[in-house]
Amino acid sequence: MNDPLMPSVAALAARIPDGAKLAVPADYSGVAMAATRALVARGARDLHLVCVPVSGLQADILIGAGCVSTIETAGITLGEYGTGPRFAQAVKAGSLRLLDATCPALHAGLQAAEKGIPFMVLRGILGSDILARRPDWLVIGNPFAAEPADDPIVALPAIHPDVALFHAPLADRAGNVWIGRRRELMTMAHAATLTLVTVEQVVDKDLLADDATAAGTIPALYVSGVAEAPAGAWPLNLWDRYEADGVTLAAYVQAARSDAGFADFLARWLDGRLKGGAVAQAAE
Amino acid sequence: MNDPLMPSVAALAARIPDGAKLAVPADYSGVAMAATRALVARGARDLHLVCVPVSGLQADILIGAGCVSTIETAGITLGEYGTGPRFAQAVKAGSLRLLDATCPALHAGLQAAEKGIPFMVLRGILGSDILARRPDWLVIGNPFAAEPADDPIVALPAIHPDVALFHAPLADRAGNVWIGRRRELMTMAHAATLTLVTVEQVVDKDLLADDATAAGTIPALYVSGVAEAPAGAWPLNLWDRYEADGVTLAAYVQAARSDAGFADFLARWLDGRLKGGAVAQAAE
Amino acid sequence: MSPAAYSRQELLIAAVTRLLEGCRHVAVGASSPIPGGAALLGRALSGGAMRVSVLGSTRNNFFTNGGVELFDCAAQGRVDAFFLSGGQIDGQANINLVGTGPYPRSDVRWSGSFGSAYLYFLVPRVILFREEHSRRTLVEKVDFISAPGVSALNVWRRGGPQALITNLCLFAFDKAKGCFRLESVHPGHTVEEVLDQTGFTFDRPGNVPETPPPDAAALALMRGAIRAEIAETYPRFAATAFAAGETA
Amino acid sequence: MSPAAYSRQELLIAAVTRLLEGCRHVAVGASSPIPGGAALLGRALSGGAMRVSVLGSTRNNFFTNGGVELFDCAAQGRVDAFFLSGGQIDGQANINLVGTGPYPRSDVRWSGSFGSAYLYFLVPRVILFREEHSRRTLVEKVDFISAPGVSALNVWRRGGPQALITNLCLFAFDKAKGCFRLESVHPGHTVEEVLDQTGFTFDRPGNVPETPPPDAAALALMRGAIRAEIAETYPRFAATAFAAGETA
Repeated sequence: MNDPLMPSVAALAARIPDGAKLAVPADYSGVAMAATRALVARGARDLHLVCVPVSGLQADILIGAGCVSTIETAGITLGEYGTGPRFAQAVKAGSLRLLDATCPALHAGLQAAEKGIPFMVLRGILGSDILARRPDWLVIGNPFAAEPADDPIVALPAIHPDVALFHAPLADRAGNVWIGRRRELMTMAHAATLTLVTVEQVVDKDLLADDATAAGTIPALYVSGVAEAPAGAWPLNLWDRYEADGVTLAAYVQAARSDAGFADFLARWLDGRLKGGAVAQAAE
Repeated sequence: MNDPLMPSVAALAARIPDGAKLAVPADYSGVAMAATRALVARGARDLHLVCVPVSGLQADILIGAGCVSTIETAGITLGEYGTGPRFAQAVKAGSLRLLDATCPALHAGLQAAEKGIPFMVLRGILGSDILARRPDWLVIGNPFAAEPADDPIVALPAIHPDVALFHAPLADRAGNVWIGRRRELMTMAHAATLTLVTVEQVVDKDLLADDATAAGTIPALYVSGVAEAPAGAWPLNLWDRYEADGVTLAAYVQAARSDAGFADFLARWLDGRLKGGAVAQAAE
Repeated sequence: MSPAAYSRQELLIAAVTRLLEGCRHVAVGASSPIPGGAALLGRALSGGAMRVSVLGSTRNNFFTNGGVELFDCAAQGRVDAFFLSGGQIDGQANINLVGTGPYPRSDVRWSGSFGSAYLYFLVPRVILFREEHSRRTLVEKVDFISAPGVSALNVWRRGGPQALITNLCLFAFDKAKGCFRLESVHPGHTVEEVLDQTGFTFDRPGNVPETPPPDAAALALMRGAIRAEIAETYPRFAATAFAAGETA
Repeated sequence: MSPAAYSRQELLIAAVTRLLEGCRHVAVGASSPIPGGAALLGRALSGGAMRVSVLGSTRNNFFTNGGVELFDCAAQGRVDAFFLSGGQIDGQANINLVGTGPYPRSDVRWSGSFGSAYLYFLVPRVILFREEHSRRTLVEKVDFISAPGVSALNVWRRGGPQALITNLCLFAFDKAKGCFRLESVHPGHTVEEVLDQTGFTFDRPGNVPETPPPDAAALALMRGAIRAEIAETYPRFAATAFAAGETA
């Protein structure tokens, strides 16, 4: 990485091309909402969203804003607020290609990409309509069974995201990114061609120099760009660093029930009128 | 785990039954040498050693002491001193069942056990005599290829160790074990039925309570027993915590060239006459 | 103790806790306060021998290998019990977390299947939990099988449905017959009400017992330590679900 | 500069460094001071654009996912060059790290195959490095194939042997023909010596050039920053391999 510190979140998001297969983490795992705003602002189109393994606000907004053509996920949930309203609306309208999955299958597909293997098998899943609706998933005989044909097992193809995008607390100036125990972010970075990260803060120390931070750090080798974005997950939480902004989330769910309400929310979010609590203030 | 703090290293080692499939890490990754001494002292027999992915001093001593009947490894090396002398002697004598492997195949076998799947595929390996000598490894057609039969790929069965044994710097009183970036130790613990760990020190704080240490910690759920063993890797190094004892290693290699020399080394090691430098002193 | 001496949630928590007896490790998914409370109560009653992972909790979640760890852990045989729910659940214990009507353009779309299609096979005791007991939720045949209740004999399957608990009753699942059996009806409800509100057929004994109420020890624990613990993840639930103070 | 103005190791390091030109990431295995030195020199010459992982080093090893990461990293296409050696290397670039004589009861048993059977397929530029150039090491046919030099056309293979460097000369490997071609002979040695000491047949041009000596810039770097860096992993090598001070 030649220039890990991009001049802006917008410049970082600009590196996600239309049509990209874009991997994003679950709402609890560090979502790059500031970069998502930049994606919507620039009018990104035709994204294939890979949720690792589910998404919520981020996917729902991207879908509502017309940025997504395909979604591969084990679920779209706004927690206690239920299914994403724009997602449900798009499903009903038939405007979204659905690749319904189950959580471990998404992890296994990314792990297969991480290992450079064409597929990984998993137990379970057989007899589910998820499998019935995924012609890209195969059922093979377990070659190690006495009678392979009599021991069917699901084979999941590797998932190779063009881009992985997430938000983390820290990066250093070399581009190493600290993700603590949110290990799926490391798998995403290993699996993706390009990994773009927003962080609360870029620090001067070398995150790899200390055994303690190194254990939870993605080496810069896998990181294509880092942008500083304080409160970059707002209105979602960043692990236990800061809480989700419940007022804004509730307002979103209420607004997103209708096209007009969503459009209004989007406009206010994009032009900065929408502001959260203390955390979001810090971002201004 | 009901009693993570075993009364002694010997009691910990006593939980490794004769005939066990025993997974051990490479010399650089935290080897439980004090526990190995206890294994030899009690006259363990018929071990199936799974090296993750190679071994050195530990395997060579266990082989020389007659504890090992099968060895599954990508290599036995004493670093600049070359192949383990007792290993080479046993190979020549035909007294050891050899399962020669390649590093990533051992990792993949353990990862398959970690994921509870019967096998994992890997590229490469085809055309190697390693594969030719491993009837337990299969070559299958990649089911995702246009013509599976025309895209052969190696399928490696899961490796399920009965016991994983290693040495780490820290554990807490709940049995959580800090392994930093030595992630293969976590895979071993996930894959094994029983995980036995010696540590430099048992600390009072909760290693999972802090995000920083949690990222490099194996949760107690996977840990069957912990024994405190200061300088427990001696005469090997423990990462960058302490250096290997080059004098003792050189003496070992010299002694182990002959049966008599090895027997003498073993006797002195077992009865405590053999002592290392400052680190080993600390262990007394 | 009078019938009003415990809340509906306390009854359910106590009933679920009984289903967890002997488990070494119980995992609880997101948005599951009653299962979470039951697991924490089971742990307290076990004297700490039972481990509990509550997803979404920091204090009661000891995983350190990312989102995949729960699934790997289950595959390793280290998770004894888990909870699933469904927008629809049918008489063969198939669950539907995807939506109603024809797929993919569901009339009502729910969040999605999450880990159900996997954990239903891997975890020995899966407890189905659905408070709403109606012909809308308990149907003859689900519109979409997120995870099947039963499998062909040659399909590798370690786990599956053990029981289904609702606001009205507790069903046990008979794996051999592939159908539910009414186990007990909660105090204040009747077998007729259950028959009337259930969209699938089920077995029942001639005499259906009443679901036992929580005993004093369980109530004391729930209203003390458990309420405090569960407040970390579900503050609103903790504030309203427990009948404060009436422990005996 | 006189022929004695650089050491044998410096010549080899410079020659290997030329093979690494344009690499973004070079990984170096254990017990490889000359390849390690070459990678570090390559990095210095690239102005830092080339990443180097030295296994066994703390400072020059940025992996954080355990022992599997090098292999996964290679499988992802993120390792451009790697070094392998062999107790025996044959004319088809098969390497033997296991032993001589019949397997499994080898007459002489070496350490084992390590990652060779994998990395030889996955890393685009694999450089074979074996200082001893003799009919004992460079054989017609290895006794055990730890990793094959060439594969059938239908075998997925991204990488393979690029070159073989010894104390006498540099061979390039012709993948299409499946054999080595003599590229250059080191100063002070002859083609006849190479022919005499090599157990396999190889192609050679009518006029075999001499391996170019290290230039002044490379020597200055080697004797300064590189020597200091390599001393972390190979202190003994660092103390003896470099012709101190004679940089021009």
